[in-house]
Amino acid sequence: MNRLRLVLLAVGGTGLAALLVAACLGLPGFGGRSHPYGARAVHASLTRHTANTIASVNFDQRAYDTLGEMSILFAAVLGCVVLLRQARDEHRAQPQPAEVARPVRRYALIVLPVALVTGLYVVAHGQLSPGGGFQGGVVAATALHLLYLGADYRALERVRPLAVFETSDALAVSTYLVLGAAGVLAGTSFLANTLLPYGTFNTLSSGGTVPLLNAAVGMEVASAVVVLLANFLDQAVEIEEEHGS
Amino acid sequence: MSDAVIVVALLLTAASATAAVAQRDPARQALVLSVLGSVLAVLFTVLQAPDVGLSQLAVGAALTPLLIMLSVRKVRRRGRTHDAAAKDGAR
Amino acid sequence: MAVNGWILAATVCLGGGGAAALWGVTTGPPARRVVAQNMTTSALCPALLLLSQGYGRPAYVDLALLLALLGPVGTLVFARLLGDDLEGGRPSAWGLTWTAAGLSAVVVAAVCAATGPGRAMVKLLVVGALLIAGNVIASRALSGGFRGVRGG
Amino acid sequence: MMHVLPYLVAAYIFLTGCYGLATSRNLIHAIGCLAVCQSSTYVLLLAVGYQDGATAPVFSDLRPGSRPVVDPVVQALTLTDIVVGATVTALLLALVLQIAKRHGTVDPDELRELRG
Repeated sequence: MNRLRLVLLAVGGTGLAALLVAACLGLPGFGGRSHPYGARAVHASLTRHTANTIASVNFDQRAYDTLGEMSILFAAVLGCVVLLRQARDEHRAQPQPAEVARPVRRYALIVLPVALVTGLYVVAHGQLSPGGGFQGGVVAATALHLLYLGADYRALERVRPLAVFETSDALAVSTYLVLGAAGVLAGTSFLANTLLPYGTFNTLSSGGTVPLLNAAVGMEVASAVVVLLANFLDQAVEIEEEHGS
Repeated sequence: MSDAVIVVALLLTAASATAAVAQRDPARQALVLSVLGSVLAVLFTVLQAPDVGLSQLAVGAALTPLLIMLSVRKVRRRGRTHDAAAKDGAR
Repeated sequence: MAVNGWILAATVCLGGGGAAALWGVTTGPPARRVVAQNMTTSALCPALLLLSQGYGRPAYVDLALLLALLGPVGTLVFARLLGDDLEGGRPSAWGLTWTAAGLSAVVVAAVCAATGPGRAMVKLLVVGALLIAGNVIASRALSGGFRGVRGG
Repeated sequence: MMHVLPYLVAAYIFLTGCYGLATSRNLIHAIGCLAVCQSSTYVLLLAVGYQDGATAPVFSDLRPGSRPVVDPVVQALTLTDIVVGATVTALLLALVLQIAKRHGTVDPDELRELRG
C-alpha cells in the first residue's frame, strides 16, 4: 500500500516536473523589457496621483478583487471562530500566572507601543511608500500579543475585548462596501475612484478613495488577526477537555 | 552584479524550502518556516517588490509560525491530559 | 549595472549569514535551533539595510524596520511555547550574540554615514536600536527568560 | 541559464512541497508543506514581473519616469495571494484541531484506519 503510493507519487511527480520545465522554457525570459500591463497600470496610477502603484492597483484599478479577498478573510475567520468555539465537553482552566525575566518583560512593554505606531504608520502611508492595509494591520495585531509575551495570557485578555474586535471586523467590511456603493450613488460605477478629488501627488490625502479603502482594509485585517489569534490562544492555553470523557 | 544577489537569494529560498519539508516534527518545521518567510522577504526585496516583502515578513515570519506553534501546543497538551486520564482509569 | 559595493556587501551578508542560520536551524538539539532562528534576524536585517542603500531607495528601510520589530518577537514566541523542549540544554551563545550585534552596529553606522543627517537617519538609528536590543533580549530569553511557564 | 533559473526554482519549490504533502505523517506538518507550495507561486509571479535594472513602482522617493520600473500588477496579485494563503493556513489548522479532538490523532494513515 505504502510502496504503491510512493511509486504513484514518483510517476506523477516526474510527469508534472517534465511539464513544468517545458512550461518554464516557454515563458518570456526573466528580466525582459516587455510589460504592457505594468506600463499601463503605472500610467493610470500617476494620472490619479497615487504614488504607490501597488496600492493603486489594489484599491482602485482592481478594487473589486480586493473586495473578494476581504470576503475570503472574513469568511475564514468566521469559520475558525465556529470550529474553535468551546464545546459542551470542554471547560476553561485558569492558566497559571507566568514568571517572565524582567528584561524580557521590559522589552515587551517598550516595543509594544513602538510596534503599534509602526503598524499605524505602515497603514497610513500605504498609498505613498511600501506598505498598506494588509501589512500594517498584521503588524498592529501582532503588536498587541507582545502583552502575552511580556506578561501572561490574563493580562492580554484584560486589554482585548473580543466583542469590540469582532464588531470592528464586520464594520470595516461594511465600510468598504458602502464606499463602493457610494460610487454607484454618485452616478458612476461600483468602487469607481471618482468620488473625491485626487489631491496633491505624494501627500497623505492624495489618491481619491484609495486612502479610505486602505484604512478600511487595515482595520479589517487587524481585527481579523486579533480574533483569529484569540481563538487559537484560547484553545492552546485555556480550554481543556473534561477528563475521562 | 544585481544578478549575483538574485541568484544567492533564489538558492537560499530553495534550500530553506527543502529543509522545511524535510523536518518531520511540526515544531521544528515551524522554526524553519519562519526562516523561509524571512528569506522570501529578502528575495522579494531583491526582485524589487517591497510591498510584497513587507506582507511576507508580517505573515511568514510571525503569524504562520505562531499559529502552527499554538496548534502543536494544543495537540500535545491534549495528548498529555489524555495519558494522565488513562493512567487514572487503570489505577 | 556597475559594480555596487553596497549590493556586494549585502550579497555576502545574505549568503554567509543565511546559509549559516539555515544550517543551524536544521541540525542539532532544539535549543541550538532556536538560537539559529534568532541569528536569521541579525543576518538578514543588515542585508536589507545594505540593499536599500545599494538600490538608492530609502523607502526599502521599512522592511528592515519590520524585520527588526517582528524577528525578536517570533523568537520570543518560540522560546515561550517550546519551553519544555528547551529544558536541560539552556543555550548561552553570548559570543555569537555580541558578534551579530557588532555586525548590525557597523552596518547601521555605515548606512547612516552614507545618508547624512535628517529624518532618514533617525529611522535608521531606530532600526539599529531595535535590532540590537531585540537580539540581546531574545538571547537572554533563550538562556532562561521564561522560567516555570507551564499554564500560561 | 539566468533567464529561466527563477522559474525553475519556483517549480522545484512546488514539487518539494507536494512531495512533503504526499509523504507526511502528521497533518500539522502537511499544512507546513502546503505553505511551502504556496510560496512557490509568489516566486513565480514576481519572477514574471521582474525587469533587469528596474526598481519598484513606488514613487514616494523617486521622480516618476526617472528610472524604469517593474510590473506592479503581478505584485498586487502576489499580495492578495499571501493574505489568502495565510487565511487558508489558519482555517486548515482549525480543522486539524477539530480532528485531533474528535479522533485523538493527527496521523492521516491512522485516520483512514479509524474510518474503515
